[in-house]
Amino acid sequence: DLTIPALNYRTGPYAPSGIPYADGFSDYMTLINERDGGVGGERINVLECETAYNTEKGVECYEQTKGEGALVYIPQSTGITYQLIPKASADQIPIWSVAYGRTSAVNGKVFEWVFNLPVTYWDGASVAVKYAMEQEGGSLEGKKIALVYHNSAYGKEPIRTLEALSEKHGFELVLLPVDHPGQEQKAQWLQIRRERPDFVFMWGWGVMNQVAIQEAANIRYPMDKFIGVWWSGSEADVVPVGEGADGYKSLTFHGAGTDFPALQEIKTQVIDAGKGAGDGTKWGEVGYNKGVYTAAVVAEAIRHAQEMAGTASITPVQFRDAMETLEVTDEEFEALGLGGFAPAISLSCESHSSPRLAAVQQWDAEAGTWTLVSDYMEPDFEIVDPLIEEDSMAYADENGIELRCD
Amino acid sequence: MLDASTPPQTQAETLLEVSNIEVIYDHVILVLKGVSLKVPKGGITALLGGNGAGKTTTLKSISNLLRSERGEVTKGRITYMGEPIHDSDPSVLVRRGVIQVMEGRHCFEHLTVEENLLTGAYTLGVSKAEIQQNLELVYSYFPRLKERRKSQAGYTSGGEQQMLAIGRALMSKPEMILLDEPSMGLAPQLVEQIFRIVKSVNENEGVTFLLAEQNTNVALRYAHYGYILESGRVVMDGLAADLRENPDVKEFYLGMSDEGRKSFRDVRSYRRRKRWLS
Amino acid sequence: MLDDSEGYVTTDGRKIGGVVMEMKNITLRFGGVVAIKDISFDIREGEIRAIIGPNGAGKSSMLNVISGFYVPQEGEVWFRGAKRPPMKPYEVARQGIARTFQNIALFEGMTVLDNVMTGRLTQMSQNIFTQALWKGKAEKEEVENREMAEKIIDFLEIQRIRKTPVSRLPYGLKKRVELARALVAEPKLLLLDEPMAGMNVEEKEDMSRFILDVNDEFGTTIALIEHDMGVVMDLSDRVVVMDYGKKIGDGTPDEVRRNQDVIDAYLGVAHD
Amino acid sequence: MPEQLIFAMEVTLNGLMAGVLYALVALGFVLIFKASGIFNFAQGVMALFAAMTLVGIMDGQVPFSHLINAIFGTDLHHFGWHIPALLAIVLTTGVMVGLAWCVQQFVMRHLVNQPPIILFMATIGLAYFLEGLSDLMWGSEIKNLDVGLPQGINLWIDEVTFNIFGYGFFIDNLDIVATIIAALLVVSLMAFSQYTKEGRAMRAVADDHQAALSVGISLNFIWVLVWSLAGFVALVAGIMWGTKSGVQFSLSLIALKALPVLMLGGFTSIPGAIVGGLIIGVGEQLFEFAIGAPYFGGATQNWFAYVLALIFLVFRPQGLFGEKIIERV
Amino acid sequence: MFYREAGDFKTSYIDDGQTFPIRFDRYRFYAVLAVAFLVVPFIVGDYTANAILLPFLIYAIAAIGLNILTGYCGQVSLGTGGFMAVGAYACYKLMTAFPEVSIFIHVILSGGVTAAVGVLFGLPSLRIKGFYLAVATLAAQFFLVWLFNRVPWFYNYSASGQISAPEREVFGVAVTGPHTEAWATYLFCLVFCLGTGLVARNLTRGTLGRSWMAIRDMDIAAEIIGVNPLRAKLTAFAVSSFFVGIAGALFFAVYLGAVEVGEVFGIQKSFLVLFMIIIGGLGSIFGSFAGAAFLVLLPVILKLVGVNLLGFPTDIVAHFQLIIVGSLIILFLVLEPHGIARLWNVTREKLRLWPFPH
Ligand SMILES: Nc1ncnc2c1ncn2[C@@H]1O[C@H](COP(=O)(O)OP(=O)(O)OP(=O)(O)O)[C@@H](O)[C@H]1O
Ligand SMILES: Nc1ncnc2c1ncn2[C@@H]1O[C@H](COP(=O)(O)OP(=O)(O)OP(=O)(O)O)[C@@H](O)[C@H]1O
Ligand SMILES: [Mg+2]
Ligand SMILES: [Mg+2]
Repeated sequence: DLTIPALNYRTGPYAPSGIPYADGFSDYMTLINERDGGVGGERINVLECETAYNTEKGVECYEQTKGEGALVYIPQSTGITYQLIPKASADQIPIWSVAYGRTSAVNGKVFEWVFNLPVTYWDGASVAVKYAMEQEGGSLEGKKIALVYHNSAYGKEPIRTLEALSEKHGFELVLLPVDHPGQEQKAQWLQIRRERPDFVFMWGWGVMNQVAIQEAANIRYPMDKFIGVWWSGSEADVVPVGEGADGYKSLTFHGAGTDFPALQEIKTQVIDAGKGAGDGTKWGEVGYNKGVYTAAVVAEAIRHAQEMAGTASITPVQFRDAMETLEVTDEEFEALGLGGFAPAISLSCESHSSPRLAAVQQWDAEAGTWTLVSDYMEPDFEIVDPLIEEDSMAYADENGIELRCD
Repeated sequence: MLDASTPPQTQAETLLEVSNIEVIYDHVILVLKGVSLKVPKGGITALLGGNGAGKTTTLKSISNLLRSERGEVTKGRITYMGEPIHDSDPSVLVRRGVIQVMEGRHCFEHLTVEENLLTGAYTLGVSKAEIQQNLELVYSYFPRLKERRKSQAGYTSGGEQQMLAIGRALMSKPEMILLDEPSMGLAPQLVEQIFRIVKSVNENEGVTFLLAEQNTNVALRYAHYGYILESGRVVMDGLAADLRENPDVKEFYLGMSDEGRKSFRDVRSYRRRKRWLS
Repeated sequence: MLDDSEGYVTTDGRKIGGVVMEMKNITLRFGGVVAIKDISFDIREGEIRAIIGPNGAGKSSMLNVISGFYVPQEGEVWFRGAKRPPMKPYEVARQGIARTFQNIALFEGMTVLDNVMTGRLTQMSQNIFTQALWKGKAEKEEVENREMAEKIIDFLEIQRIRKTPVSRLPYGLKKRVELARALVAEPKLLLLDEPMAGMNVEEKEDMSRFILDVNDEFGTTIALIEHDMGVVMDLSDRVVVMDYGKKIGDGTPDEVRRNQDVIDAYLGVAHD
Repeated sequence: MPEQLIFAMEVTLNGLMAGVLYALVALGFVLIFKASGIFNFAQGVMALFAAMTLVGIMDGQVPFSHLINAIFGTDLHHFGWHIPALLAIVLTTGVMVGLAWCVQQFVMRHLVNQPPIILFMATIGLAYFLEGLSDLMWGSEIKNLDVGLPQGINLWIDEVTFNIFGYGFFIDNLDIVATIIAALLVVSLMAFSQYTKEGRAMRAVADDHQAALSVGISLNFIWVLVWSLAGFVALVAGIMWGTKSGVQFSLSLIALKALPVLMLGGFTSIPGAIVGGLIIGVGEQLFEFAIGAPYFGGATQNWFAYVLALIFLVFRPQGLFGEKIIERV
Repeated sequence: MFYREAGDFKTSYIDDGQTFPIRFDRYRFYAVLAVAFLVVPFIVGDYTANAILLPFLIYAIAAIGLNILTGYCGQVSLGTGGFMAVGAYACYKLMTAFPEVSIFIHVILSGGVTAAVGVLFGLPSLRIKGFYLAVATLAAQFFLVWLFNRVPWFYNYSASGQISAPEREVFGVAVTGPHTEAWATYLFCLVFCLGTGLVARNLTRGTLGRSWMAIRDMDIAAEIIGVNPLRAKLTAFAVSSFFVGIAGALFFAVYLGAVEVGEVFGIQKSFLVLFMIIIGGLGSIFGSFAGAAFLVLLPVILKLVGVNLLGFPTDIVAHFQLIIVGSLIILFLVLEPHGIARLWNVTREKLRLWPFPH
């Protein structure tokens, strides 16, 4: 057996986001086990550990599961990621933060054990601006963009990038922090109503998302100018708002909907067979698909590691090595039954993130579906990469880390 | 002076009987070690005894307020009108006519005097008019309360609070009042006044009183029958008039020596043994 | 003889000194209620001074004024020959004025010994750091003060309950513990608010003996409020009588008990 | 009229409305505190529980389905019916009364006459319990609550103000409904506590448990009564907030918004809850508008409410309308 | 049988005032110490240290701190999380500004900084009492968290807004940073825990402790008999915040290693520590330990039993965990309202009387 701890949060304030993901991840692994008998003959043992999105419980989960041969940690929370980076590095277990966590971990020269793929917050901010620019016909000169953000380290992530971009493209940036938990946002939205920004970006989390979308609907802000990050763009955020949420957009790094053979297989072979992790109602939701995406990439990495190591029962170190040379092409995605589900991945020792592409999806309230309304777009590497370099080097200095990959 | 000879102990029917009860606080502190007493209907029965003798505990075990202080009757039985009552809720007891006026007054500080009185009528399922009538009756016994009816009870003086507590109990049209230390902290004139009121309530309304008192002197003047409690045991009982003549009671509870009242200045640190402790 | 400012000797041979505390024209109001109306009186060194009056007369309020807990709207308090500036209650306590309370104000969460020791707080001087270390100065101070506390505990015959939490004590013993807490501060002036309320004769006798002994042995000046006329008449040297905030009598017990105003307002019947 | 002033007026109005929503939560606290001297830490969770139950009933969810499925391997989720909002509200009120009875039966009656801190602690236990129970019963997914309350900008006000100021004010319909309901609740609760015998008994119990017992007030009954009332108020608050932000765990955190309101208004005063709510609502919005956002980088609401309450308290330690603390020795 | 006072005579007041007046208790205490210092470090593993022992020791320090303020001095505080954050951020700033100074000193200094902040927020306690005082401390809680989030200086302008502890050593052994050994971090925290425990005990059994308790039990009377309320309350705030600050520093530097203020030191933390002292027993040092152990251990045990033994889904176990913890709190209260410490005392009293029932 190969053990993958799943630090899930099915309870607590963020459970609505945590449950679909957890279901998706487990169900995909169940599919692999049931259909293929695991990867390379080794069944995947998903070791669920409930964190309730709480850092201390995350640490406890880590300590509890690491002795069981954990191949990789997917911390499911930026806070827990930060706890685990030093610990897991010392224990030589790779960490994969799936588009959250420490952005500068992209720099594999510094962060030997940490991966942040497929895309980072800074990439996201840049893609959002790019998309806005496209909408405005190529220029943002003199435009106004408001950022509504969760007043925490996570919410503040895009600010630096956006500031750099506002300088470059000549738009005005209005910052509107919302304190946790964010149930009351009158002040922020009245301000948006007064200032009439051309776009509103949102880095929100938990209940803050619904309230923001609700308030936006209330003040009749044009929803198609309102773009959330991938953590502000799932069914849990828009469904409670109902009709008003129609047209709301968010970034995403994987496909939406259920039109993928693998998802259909999950439906028939796992959920309908009564082997699903949840009640099946989350199937095909954004969070669920995120779980499927993560699981698929992990499974691919395992397969790759097995090939490299020549043995089926691989170690965390071998897994790390495989991650650093991982290639998942479009064809391979196709073969997995996930054709067009996500852009191809190609990692290297230096770059612990790939493909660093994000698309925009839009909510159709009536149909109750998300649809991609843009291609996968690249961020403005000119802006983002220096920031990553700067931050990761500072970390290397602080912790006396020697650069690798040379 | 008043003399308490009328309803003699033997003839009147027994309203309340406590037989051989034991009370334990906090599961460990044994306070009452077998107390028995009888309260005749229509009389004033006094429960006397020093500090910590267990008077309050006895009253509370009757009114069932013990449980809220983590106390427990572990032995013996208590019957009211012939029926056991140790399982009844205090509110049931009040409905049945047994109400306690607690030591230390316990008025509702933030309610006005009149509201305090009205809470006394809580258990009565009667009309507004009747309650009003009741209120007037109480005011007729305690005119002082009428004057202060609108002030917050927390700001009234000690005497007023004591009157209020008794008045509140009267509002429930009780059969029997358990009165705990009504004289504590009151000026002598007020003590007499309150006891006179107790007496007249007893006579006019036929309310039975079981009263715990330190002030043996007054208590024995107004009561018909008395029990003396010490360290959780009844050490002596008898007609009030007899008790007042008992030499031990005289010496230890009334502060009289053979030569009459002795001065507090002359007390020195000798101590005679109480005869019943021998 | 009351005019003798140098003091005098009582019939039973105790020496009464000059005036230690003088209340001048005190008026205290609570909103609309006038609790004390223009009252003046003095307390002499070494005497036992009683304050009596009906309930709500303002006696406790007067003690509270002396303790500095209530600040009178008008009037002055003179202590040991000097006018007392506005002071916090704890500063008053540090001047050597200790007291007990009408509704027992013991620290219910502490043992008898700890309660008594709090009375010594005015004498304690160790800072937080020496206390944190304990060994050395703090311990020495603790032990010294413990000795004083034990002395008073012995004196009041409450040795057996030293380690008992006060919440478990019966009323009478609580009163005694409260007295111990006041005495252990070695006060110059001791204020007792109804020390014998809720006690039977035997206990009152005990308490009287303690009060007299304190007065005798330590020479402590005592002001006490009491409703038991027997006690007041027997113990006190002079008596102030208050009624609804006004002073209606002041003098020796004998004078007071013959005062018709006092009889009407308070005693009800001539007390003999 | 200068633009800033008009904006400030709009912010103030919205602040008032937000304040009413806070007050709705604070009201539940006040009721229980007034009647029993208990600081009910579980009030927020009660609102969550009420809202979850309401949604569950409306959607015909099978309670404890998760647990049942896990144990018996069944696949139960919905009864397949849909219950109209009004009926569901009545049923949920019934559930809240049942909860009140349980609280009384299993918690409060064993703790008569204990100091406030201990009762407070019991409500902490209750909060944990209810949180676990509501999740176990109805699942921790987010749920949509729609009982048909209007939501979104009030066009009439928008138009009227636009005609006057040249700038249409934004007032949320939901807030207007909340204000009306809160006013009704407060008036009826005040009348209840002041003029009925049960109301008087409630206040008596708050002052002195033992004395209340001694005059024959049944603490058990009073407690069931106030907890039911508080449960009902929690339901109302749950409906309002749930409509706004969906029903899920975070709903219980609204209690934190109610605390400063409570302290400012006084723990014991029903009108205090409303006035406190209004002051906090307006204060924090205006502060954020005029000072917080421009000078402090925003998101000042959370602490500002508390600091405002603190400033008031320094001058009136019992809160604006709280009962005077009787200090005598 | 062995549990007797009789025959254990005290011949001096010093003996009588010691921490464990009963000989049996004293020996047991020494035994526990010996095990904690001489046995546990050799057998402790990563899981026990990082998931159980460290949080237990650190929470115990915080609980002692809060217990001094709330349990001994009667001032309800809901600002513990905020004050822990002060300790953590002070420690971070000190560690990065003066890397050559020993971490030991940094932790103590962090306590000092927190004490100063605590005194500042304690000032309103002179006028505001009871639950109303909670507002002052809540204001501290929210304001401090906001401040640390807002002002980049506190997190050294790092892009992530998080603070991470650099590696520091004591006697050449790393106690912070990634390369720590379980036993080293454990011992480091244990030393602080023991130190704070002893200091707390010394302070509470002496003059200061009595003035705190006097204020707690009846503040007016205390003032009238000579307790300076200003001094008593502010020292309580200072001492309490000192301990809480130390706990915050250790929590950040030794236990978690990286911290984001809103997530780790939010209001939930304040409540958690408050629950610990209430469940353990207000006004009891032992209670602080008991409460910390209870709330750290119980969820872990429930989880192990539910998930690993019974094989229930994790979310159902998590829900049950809440239900069980809640029910246990209530059950404890009904059985013994004054916390675990009192429960322990009653048992002890019964033992002392044993075999007689009274
Ligand atoms: N709640 C309690 N817990 C423990 N012990 C108690 C409690 N209440 C009373 N006691 C103890 O029970 C004994 C009897 O107390 P009780 O109050 O009945 O005496 P009492 O005769 O009324 O005295 P007093 O005249 O002082 O009121 C006392 O020793 C007291 O310490
Ligand atoms: N803090 C206060 N606020 C308002 N009124 C007060 C306060 N303290 C005392 N009073 C009022 O002042 C008057 C005098 O009260 P005080 O307690 O001094 O009477 P007392 O003579 O001690 O009576 P008793 O013999 O009953 O103790 C009373 O009417 C009382 O209600
Ligand atoms: Mg009694
Ligand atoms: Mg008085």
